[in-house]
Amino acid sequence: TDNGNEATKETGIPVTEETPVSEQDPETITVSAAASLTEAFTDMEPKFEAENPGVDVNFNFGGSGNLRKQIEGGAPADVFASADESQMDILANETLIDNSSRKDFVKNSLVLIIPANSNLNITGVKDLTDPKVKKIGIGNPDTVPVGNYTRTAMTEAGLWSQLENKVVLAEDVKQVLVYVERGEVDAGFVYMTDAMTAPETIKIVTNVSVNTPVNYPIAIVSSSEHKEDAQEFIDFVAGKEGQETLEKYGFTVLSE
Amino acid sequence: MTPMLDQIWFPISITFRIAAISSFLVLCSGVFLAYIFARRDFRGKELAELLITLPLILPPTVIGYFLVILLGKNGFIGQLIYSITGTGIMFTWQAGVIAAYTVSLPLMVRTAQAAIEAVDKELEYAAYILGKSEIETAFLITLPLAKRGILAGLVLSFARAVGEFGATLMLSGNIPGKTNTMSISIYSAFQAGNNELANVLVLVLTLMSLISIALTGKIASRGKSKV
Amino acid sequence: MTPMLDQIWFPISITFRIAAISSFLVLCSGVFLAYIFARRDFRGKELAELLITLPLILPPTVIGYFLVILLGKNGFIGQLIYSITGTGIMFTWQAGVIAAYTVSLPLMVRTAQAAIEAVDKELEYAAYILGKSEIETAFLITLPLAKRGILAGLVLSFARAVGEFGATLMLSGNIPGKTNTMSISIYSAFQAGNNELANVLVLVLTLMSLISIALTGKIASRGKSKV
Amino acid sequence: MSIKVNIRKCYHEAGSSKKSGAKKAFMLNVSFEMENELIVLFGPSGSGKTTLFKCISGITEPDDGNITVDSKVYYDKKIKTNLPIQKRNLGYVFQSSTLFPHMDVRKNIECGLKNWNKESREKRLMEMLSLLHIEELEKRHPSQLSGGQKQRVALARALAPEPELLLLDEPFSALDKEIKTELIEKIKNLQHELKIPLLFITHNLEEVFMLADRVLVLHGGKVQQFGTLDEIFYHPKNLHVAKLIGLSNLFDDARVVGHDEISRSTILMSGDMKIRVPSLKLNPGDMVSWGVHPENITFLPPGHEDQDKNIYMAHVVSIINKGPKKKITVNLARHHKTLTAEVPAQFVDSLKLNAGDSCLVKLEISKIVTF
Amino acid sequence: MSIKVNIRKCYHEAGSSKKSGAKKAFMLNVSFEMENELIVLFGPSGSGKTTLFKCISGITEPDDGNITVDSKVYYDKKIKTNLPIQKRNLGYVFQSSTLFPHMDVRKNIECGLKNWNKESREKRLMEMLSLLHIEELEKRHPSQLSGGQKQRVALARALAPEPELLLLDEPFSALDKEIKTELIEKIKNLQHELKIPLLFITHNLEEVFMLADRVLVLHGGKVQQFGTLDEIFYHPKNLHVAKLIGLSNLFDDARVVGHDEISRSTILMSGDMKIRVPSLKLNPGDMVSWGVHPENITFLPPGHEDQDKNIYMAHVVSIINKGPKKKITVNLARHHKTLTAEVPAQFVDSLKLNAGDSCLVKLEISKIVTF
Ligand SMILES: Nc1ncnc2c1ncn2[C@@H]1O[C@H](COP(=O)(O)OP(=O)(O)OP(=O)(O)O)[C@@H](O)[C@H]1O
Ligand SMILES: Nc1ncnc2c1ncn2[C@@H]1O[C@H](COP(=O)(O)OP(=O)(O)OP(=O)(O)O)[C@@H](O)[C@H]1O
Ligand SMILES: [Mg+2]
Ligand SMILES: [Mg+2]
Repeated sequence: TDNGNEATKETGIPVTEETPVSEQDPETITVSAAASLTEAFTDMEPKFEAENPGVDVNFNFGGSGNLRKQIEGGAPADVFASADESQMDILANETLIDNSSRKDFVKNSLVLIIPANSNLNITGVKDLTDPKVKKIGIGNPDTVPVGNYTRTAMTEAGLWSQLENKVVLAEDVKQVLVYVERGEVDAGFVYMTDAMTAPETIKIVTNVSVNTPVNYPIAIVSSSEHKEDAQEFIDFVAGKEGQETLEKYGFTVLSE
Repeated sequence: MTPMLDQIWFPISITFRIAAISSFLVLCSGVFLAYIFARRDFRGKELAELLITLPLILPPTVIGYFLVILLGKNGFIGQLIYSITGTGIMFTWQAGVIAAYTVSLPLMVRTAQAAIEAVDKELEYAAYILGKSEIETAFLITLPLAKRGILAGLVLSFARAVGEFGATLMLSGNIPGKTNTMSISIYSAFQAGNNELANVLVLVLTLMSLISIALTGKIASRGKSKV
Repeated sequence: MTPMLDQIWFPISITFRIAAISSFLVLCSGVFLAYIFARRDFRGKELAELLITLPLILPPTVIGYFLVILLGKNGFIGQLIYSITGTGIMFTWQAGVIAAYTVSLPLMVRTAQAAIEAVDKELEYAAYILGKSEIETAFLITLPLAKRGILAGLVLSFARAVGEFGATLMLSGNIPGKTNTMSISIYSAFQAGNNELANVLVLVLTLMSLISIALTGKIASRGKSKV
Repeated sequence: MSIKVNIRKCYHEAGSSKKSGAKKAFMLNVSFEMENELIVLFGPSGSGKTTLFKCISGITEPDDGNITVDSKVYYDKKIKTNLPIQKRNLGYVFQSSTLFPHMDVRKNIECGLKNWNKESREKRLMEMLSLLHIEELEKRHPSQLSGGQKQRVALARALAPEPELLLLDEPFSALDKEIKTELIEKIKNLQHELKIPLLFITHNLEEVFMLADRVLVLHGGKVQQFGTLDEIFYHPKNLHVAKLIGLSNLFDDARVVGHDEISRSTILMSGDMKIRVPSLKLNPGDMVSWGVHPENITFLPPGHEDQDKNIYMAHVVSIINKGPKKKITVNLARHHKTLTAEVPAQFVDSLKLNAGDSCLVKLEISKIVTF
Repeated sequence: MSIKVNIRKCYHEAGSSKKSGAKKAFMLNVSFEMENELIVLFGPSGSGKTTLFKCISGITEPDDGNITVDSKVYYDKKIKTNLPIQKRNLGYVFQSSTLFPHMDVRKNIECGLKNWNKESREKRLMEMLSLLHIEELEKRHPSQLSGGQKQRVALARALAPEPELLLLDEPFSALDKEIKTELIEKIKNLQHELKIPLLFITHNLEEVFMLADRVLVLHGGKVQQFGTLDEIFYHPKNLHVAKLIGLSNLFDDARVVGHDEISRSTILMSGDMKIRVPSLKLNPGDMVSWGVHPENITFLPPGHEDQDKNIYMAHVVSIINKGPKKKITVNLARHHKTLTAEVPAQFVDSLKLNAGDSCLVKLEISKIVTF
């Protein structure tokens, strides 16, 4: 590849023992992944690279929407791991992903959280209708996947119309988390994975069931020049080691 | 009003209300600070100058986070506000003013300070000799002569306040019909893939901002040519 | 290096590289534009002045998006770049420079313009009479006398470049070890709930920025007292 | 080199919009020619001297007319030429010495020497520093200089590049007499050596005397007179000029009554005072103004009035010491006229004149100025 | 009112750091007292006149000493007092007229009148405008004024609030003679009427003559002499003062040879030239400098030299016209001395002197200045 040529030209010395076992310099693949995957994927990186000596993974973390827009704009990503089916759907429609490679690889769960020191007696979603509950933090259903799931869940539970005027919309999950942590809202909806990052300041009240599961899809980007390596990565994530790591960070592993 | 108009009108009015109030506050306090920095020497002045610049350096969300900690229900100042008013300031448009103020203050201070430092001290002495106190002199001589710089600072602050997004979002949330500024609305529409709305909003925001900036410039530069 | 140190060191170096390069570019082009705006009259000048201010008004993400459209592989300029270099510019730290440049340019232009306008024209005439061309005069007289304003603009631009986040995230992505600036790292750490790391990063960023701003000020204001 | 100037420039009153027939604040309308000589521009405050300099230098564009220096067209309305300032290659000392505040004295002076090689630049700098006695100020910034020092640096800066044309706008106004006298000498020599046209603005009559080859008298934006020192001093064309040259004993009430061919004089009646003046080409009955410089009034010991010799009885009203001179105000009581004389102190002492005394006053015919 | 000034102020050379024993650039060390009178500060460029004004006005803080105006302590190092500028209630015209560029003439002048009621403010403004002949400039901004007009506005601004003390730093340097003469009269009257102390800086001897009650001569930051006009002019204390007052015929080679009790004169030998001067309290053999003002040299028709009457043979070297005066340079050939005289033109004419002629030159004993 270009990189390889350049490197040899510059150094002019043959590959030394310290370089990876493969005779060539590693291929670099870029994985655009939802921000909520940051820690899990970062954790996986050395393991994957150890297993695939010819591949060097770069991650690009961000909101799924932003990542999608980047890919639309021609960003050189090889793999897209979204926290949201709809973003993946959009790319699929535009044939910007390799549809055959698309698969759901992990699941998240929606939870209701309250401040750790809350003195409101909230034990379930129904309690949110209590007039003492003044503000509820949720992600913006139009822009944030978790918000969308929240609205769906609440609508399914027949509560949405009663809660609608209590909600404070946040543009990302962290914002909901901060609001709850600081007691600015009486309750909030976040992913389990997010809730697990603040164990001391919030209390997880309950898992909220959603009919449409919170699936994380992954796929190869159509314009990728390293499709094989990209597939390797997807396989790794969906494989045993990948799934274990994901589980460690609060994700729900897809049952086969 | 059609829903579309409504979606545009409210964010506009709240945005310009926030920007106007915050710019006014920035003008008053920023020029004051700039004057002090330009004309006084005190221990820790350099540090103070630098700290004022901080909100530019940190990502707005982080500033928003700090503001939440400070102004939220359990925050140091927030508690105070709560104990006085009985309601918090979070999730109100006033919180948006605070956010906008915080991020645009450094623009005014730095710009105005440079302009004030460039004012010829002899002219100030001339005013002192005519019996003018330092405050009178500042208003009569120094600030009018630093007008261009202050005006530039005002334009920058206003624009920044209009464009403020990260900190505002943290502090005032996005409560449609209550706190959704243009920036937040644009962001939302943009994220939701509602490109049509996003584009309209961008256009309207741009036009309105340009008009208000141009007007400010016109008003403030009357008689400029004579100086 | 411990992982923590590594997590800090790379963002720092990339952030300051981006901020330094972008500030340098802003300095060159911003001062040039400011000079033109201050000393020339042409049709549409007011509009141009206002358009330069635009990046302040729009949410950075939106600017980032426009930049992606412009600079991405399929974008107008992006295609050009691609056809020349064979690689795109997105997801590189160079894209971060572009993003930082875009958002901090207005700060320099406005501030420097005000300072240049305040320079006594008689002094420029005096230089012309000594045979200096307009360019020589600008470098010898006008810009040195507008130094305070330009310096203020530079500090603001630098700080803004360091703090730039929204547009950068869009354009150069958040690729650990490749494009994750301090702002992005802080944001990521913050998002990931890694408060410890976020706090350390904020602290380091603040300190380093303050030091570099203070240094810039010191260097540029040598001999200031004599003016 | 020769310079031809023929321009008009109008300033409008502030606040009056141009459309609605702006009120004219000031109108410069000047036309003159000069060679390689030293012309002093002389005129009251606000008469347009600085404006003329600004037009010649290119800082201000005239409304109409043309300016030519040798064959170089500086400005010509007709052919729409306005030569850039830089190309005019002139030296200009502004009325308020506009030194570059951020440069020390050396840098200020070197500013016009960029095309010189290092050695000759250094040499020239040293020449200038010593010419103007500012050697010790080389490293100072303008804010650290006194008013007169600033003026000398400005002069050094203007002279250093050896310009083709020099415009000096009151360059000595803040200098003490000793250094001024020396510099005047030097400037005069310089102009001779370089053979360049030099225009010099001053309000100081002494400077006019010492410097001028010719004097251009401006008043209200118009050239009142353009001539040699003698012409200006003994044949002022009108009241404006007369006043400007300090002719303080001025009377406009004289009528020609006859001519005296023998003494080549004309006889006037100024009120009821008979006075002889140098021969005039006027007819009896014509009105004329006359005046006499305070220095040209002499005092005689008491005796008889002799109006045919311009000798008049007078009462001393006051005697004021003016250093080596005394200013004596006398009343020609019989003619209701007051004259002011300036006389070297020792004359007054030797005549033992005191306020209240009577005396004779003589107005030398040849020194009487008419216009 | 009485003013006591006794201060020291040092400027250090730029670049020399204070720690490592900064090089002194200039040291002002002045001490004097004055009453309600008009004192002219006179001294060469860079002698510290402006610095003294800045210290009195409070713009610059002296290093040491004290300044008291009446019982008001402006500054006292010992009791650590430095009265704020505003409380000093003085009028100050800066050397470079610092008008407020963003205000028109009216606003500039009104600036010091804020405590006046509207009516009297309006009246005062009109008074000032007409006093200085700037009525028509009321609405102009400083950038639209000529140099002399600016100066007058600055003067109007300083006078308007009726200050208790006036500091005028070359306020007339850009004015023409006519208006200057008028304003000098006005300023002098004003000072009499208001009975305030007035300090006036000028380089112009004429202004000194017309204005000064007393003259404070500064040189190199030190008071050289402080006295009346006559004292300064006929009894300069040293060479600096002598030069400043324009005493251009200066000789430092004289030795006392004796005294003449009858004519109350002292006899000197200046080189081989014998000269009588007003009686001196010196012993034979003492060295003394002498000089004579150019105006105090008289010319006699050819005849015999009489050194006992200070009459000497001379050759005319040159005669230069200076308007109503002539500048005659003569050579006392036998004594290797050159003298310069300034004589009203008609004297020269009546003597029919020409360059190259021989003549007699008389130096009136009483007008010879020694020091
Ligand atoms: N920009 C302007 N607008 C209106 N009037 C002006 C402007 N500039 C100058 N003038 C007027 O033009 C006249 C001539 O000004 P100029 O500066 O040429 O006078 P000057 O002869 O140099 O006087 P001085 O001896 O006082 O310096 C003055 O009456 C002045 O008020
Ligand atoms: N800031 C300064 N640093 C160093 N030297 C200074 C400073 N200001 C003034 N001086 C020097 O002090 C001396 C006195 O200056 P001052 O302005 O009092 O002179 P002046 O008597 O008013 O002269 P002029 O008649 O030329 O205005 C000058 O030699 C000047 O160079
Ligand atoms: Mg002038
Ligand atoms: Mg001075």
